Amino acid sequence: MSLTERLLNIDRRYIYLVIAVAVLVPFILPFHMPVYVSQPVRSVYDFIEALPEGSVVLVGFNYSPSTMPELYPMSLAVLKHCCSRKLKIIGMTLYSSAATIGDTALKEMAESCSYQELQDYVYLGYKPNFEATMLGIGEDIADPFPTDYMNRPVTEISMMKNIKNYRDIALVIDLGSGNTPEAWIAYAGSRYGQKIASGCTGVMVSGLYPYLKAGQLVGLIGGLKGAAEYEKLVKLTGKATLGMNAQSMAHLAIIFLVLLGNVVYLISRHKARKKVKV
Amino acid sequence: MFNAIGIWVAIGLTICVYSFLYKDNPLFKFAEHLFVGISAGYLLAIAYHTNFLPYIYYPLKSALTEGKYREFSVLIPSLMGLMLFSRFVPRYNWMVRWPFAFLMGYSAGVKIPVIMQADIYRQIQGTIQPFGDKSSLWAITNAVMIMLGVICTLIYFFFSRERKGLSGGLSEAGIIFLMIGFGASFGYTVMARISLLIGRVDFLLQNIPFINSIVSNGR
Amino acid sequence: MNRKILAIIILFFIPILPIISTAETANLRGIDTPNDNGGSIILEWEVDTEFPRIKSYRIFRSEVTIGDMKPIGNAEPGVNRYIDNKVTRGKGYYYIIQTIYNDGVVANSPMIGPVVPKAQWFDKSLLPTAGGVLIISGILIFFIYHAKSGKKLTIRRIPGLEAIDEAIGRATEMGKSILYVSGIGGIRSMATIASMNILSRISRMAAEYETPLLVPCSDPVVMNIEREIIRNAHMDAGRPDTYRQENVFFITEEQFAYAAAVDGMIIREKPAAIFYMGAFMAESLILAEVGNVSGTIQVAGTDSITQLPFFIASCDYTLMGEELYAASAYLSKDPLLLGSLKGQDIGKLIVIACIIIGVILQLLGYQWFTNLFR
Amino acid sequence: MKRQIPLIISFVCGIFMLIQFFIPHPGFISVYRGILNWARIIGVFALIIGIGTLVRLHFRRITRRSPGWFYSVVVFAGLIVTASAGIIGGTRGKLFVWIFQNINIPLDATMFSLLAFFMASAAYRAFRARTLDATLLLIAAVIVMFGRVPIGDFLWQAVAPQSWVDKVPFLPEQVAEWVMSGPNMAARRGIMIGAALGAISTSLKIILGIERSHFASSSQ
Repeated sequence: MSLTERLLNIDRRYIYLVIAVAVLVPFILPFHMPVYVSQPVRSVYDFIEALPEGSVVLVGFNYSPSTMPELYPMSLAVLKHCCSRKLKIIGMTLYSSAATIGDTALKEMAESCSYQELQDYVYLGYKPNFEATMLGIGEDIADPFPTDYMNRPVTEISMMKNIKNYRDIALVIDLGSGNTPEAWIAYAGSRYGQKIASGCTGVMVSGLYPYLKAGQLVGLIGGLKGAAEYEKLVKLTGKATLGMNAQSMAHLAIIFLVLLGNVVYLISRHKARKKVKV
Repeated sequence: MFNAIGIWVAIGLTICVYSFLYKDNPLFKFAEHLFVGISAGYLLAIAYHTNFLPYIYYPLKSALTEGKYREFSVLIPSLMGLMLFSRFVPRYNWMVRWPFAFLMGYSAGVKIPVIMQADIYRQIQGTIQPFGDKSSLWAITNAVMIMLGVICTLIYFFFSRERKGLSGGLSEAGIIFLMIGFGASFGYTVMARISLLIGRVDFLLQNIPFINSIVSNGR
Repeated sequence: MNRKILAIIILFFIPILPIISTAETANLRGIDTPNDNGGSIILEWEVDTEFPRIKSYRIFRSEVTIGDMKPIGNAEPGVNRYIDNKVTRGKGYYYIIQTIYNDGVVANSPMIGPVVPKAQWFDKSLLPTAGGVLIISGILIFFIYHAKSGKKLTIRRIPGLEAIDEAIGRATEMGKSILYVSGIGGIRSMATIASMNILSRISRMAAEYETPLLVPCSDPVVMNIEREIIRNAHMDAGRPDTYRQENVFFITEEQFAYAAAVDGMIIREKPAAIFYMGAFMAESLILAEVGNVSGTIQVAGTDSITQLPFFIASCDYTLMGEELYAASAYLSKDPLLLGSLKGQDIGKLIVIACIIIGVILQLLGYQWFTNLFR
Repeated sequence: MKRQIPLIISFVCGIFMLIQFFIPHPGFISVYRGILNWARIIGVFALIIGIGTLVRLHFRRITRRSPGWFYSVVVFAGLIVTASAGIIGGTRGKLFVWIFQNINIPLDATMFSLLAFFMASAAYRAFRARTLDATLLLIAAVIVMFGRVPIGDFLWQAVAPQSWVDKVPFLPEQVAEWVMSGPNMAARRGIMIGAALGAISTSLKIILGIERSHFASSSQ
């Protein structure tokens, strides 16, 4: 068997090994690389930075546990920014599997910047049906959320006294792994003129650009890289920044694999043609 | 103690799933089915606390004990909800159509104007708007390119005419834009999947004794 | 008669006319917010030219003319607008704005009012959207009924369909089987419905050529429908005896287990052609990669945009997005599908026309057309 | 009757929701809020239906002792333990959170991270520049993969001539951003407009009762 043939039919487990090594090595031998902050991420930061103290932001934790490595560091960075700006935070989720994630993230934030539940932040928990929930907040937030996560009536929570609907909410930040950003844009954005920022998984980024460029999103934080950029802006060395080395190496490895695959393919095709000529 | 066991369980299950990379095996199947069961149970518990209690149980309770008779209205949608279960009873399964008709009709109606606005109008506006900025050649070139890209893509998905002449050429150009778009999406998908792997590797390295000492020294 | 109609029309429009009550005194004005449900009042005032001296504004409100003024909010210096959205529709409100200067001096504006928030019956700012909905719906309904009434509508041939015929032909030549994967969507997904139409064509050809067709399913309901389709195809081809029910089988609903099982089939059975038609998620690449390596002809079609790159890179032909629906309409000749496809095409033409007109007007410096599409 | 009433329900709800978008009057809004609440309550039952289907499937497997029935027992064990922990102990209950943190998260996240490996293998074996289309796709992918991680800029600054680096220190990142917001955005916008027209047409067909495939599953 010639080298090209062997390379063409290589056992896929060797390729798995290449990726494992590319991801592992940077953890053991860390190095530092500067992170460049892209405009869509900066826009989110600037928008939050410009909000007056005490403004209300609604944070949607709309991701399943599977995408936590991308979106959890992002959630922490965004929450940290909100509490450093002394904003009031309403947390909620439209994904049943994220109910506990939102709770954990808010608690982690509250500990680090001494926020009090029910005074500085509220966690409303999970509601099914995107449309009905998003449209319901436009009329009265107590319609979709009569109670908070711990079943306390929303009307009796001190922070919620002056918050009725989107008019009282300065920004909706969707941290999502599915089609929640599109839904916010349609049901809260077009219908009620709500400002929306999106933090999303890498898979979703390219599909959200039309909304970003048409001004329907104030900004976009995409994937682990976006999270790392946000961490840089809020001066936090979190999981995303630490992950960037491994991310870089793995991308290089994949680019290398694509190139190698194509070179081998071209050589074998060239050989096959030669054989035909003979 | 409770937490220490938890971490070992998590490590064990992570390894069970990764064993699939070698080949499909009972450990992976066990982990997979455990996941299915746990997530269904999780969903049930969350639905009970955040939906069943506030929307059905509390209103009914206040209707019965405090005499708030208006709250009895939750019985109508609840009944419609129960009709969904008729799916399991062949004789009455036509009943499932009522709640479906309600949900489908309502979401179809809600969708039309918002999609019109968010996905058509604002996108048209977003394509035209950049032509107002005539300050630099680069800006205007980009605006022209984006306009052509949108139009060519639309023409690519045009089905009532044969692809000939001008429309054929434009739809060919449409393919170029589509392929670059899909490539970009592919690049980002790679990023996303790798990030997930990084998250798991980070978890393993930090929590397996021995190894975590090497890694934390490295940091 | 006509007068009556006119009267009704006038009556209908009276509530829509924006009711503006301006107080001429000082610079403060109170306006009922247009196009809303009567839940807010907009206050506007002129920014003092000496605003660097101003510390802030305080807004006071009362429901009676004299006394009982209560503070309801503040505004930053330099701001000239405050929206009071804690009002009850139909009630009258009186306002005073207090200017607080840096040196501690406080000045009250004259009182304005009553400002009465009203609800409107039609949100006029949405007029262009309403027009768009009417036009597009009208076109779609016209073509759907046009097609239903039996008028012939043609759509162009979809290149992917030739690839399908070719793949089936090659499988027959080689005497090998065909694998059809309809994705992991339920029967309510548009892509799965389209997939069923394509399956009926493929199974018909396979039945005629007596090529075995394997269909592993991940949804029990879809499986039943697929069995029905394939049995009918064998009947139509006049070969009911060659129908094998066991070739259409349920594997599992779990994504990765399903993908692993289908991969196993591809390696063991070595089908000559594989079709992936329907809704796909992350399993797409696990399937298509193995198919590609085993050298099979692969044709894919899906509306799951994020999965398209994997199919495009690893399959011989891919129906992208709407092409899947078009292929299904083309094959089934269903007037409903053809009619709505035609209607959507006209919609696209209108969009293209709007873009071109908009760009020309924008270049000429007219902004109003662009603003229609808010 | 069985056929007509659902069609009437769809039609009335659909038309009402369509026109209420344009009407801010409170009378309409209170009906609209009522409909939203109803939809939410039905949604609660719809959630349970999903679980019902799952239970039925695995129950059958166990009673019939079909191959792999033991795994169905695992499904049941997981379901019962988690659900009772959550219902009795509450959503902040110790056991419930423990199960979520230590079983649910690792399983879900690891399952998905398998894709990183599959992706790498596919990148090597399946992503070939066989056609012009595939080539364009690959080039765009490589640009984005290279430009959207710090190492892209890092290598550029290390390798490129200093005068170029001074001019554009973050070239790879900027090229990637251009691909995203230029050609990628244009294509996505075109797809989006087409899909929106398709969604409007499907919605209209549902309201008018022409599209009935969503009823099909019930008659099976």
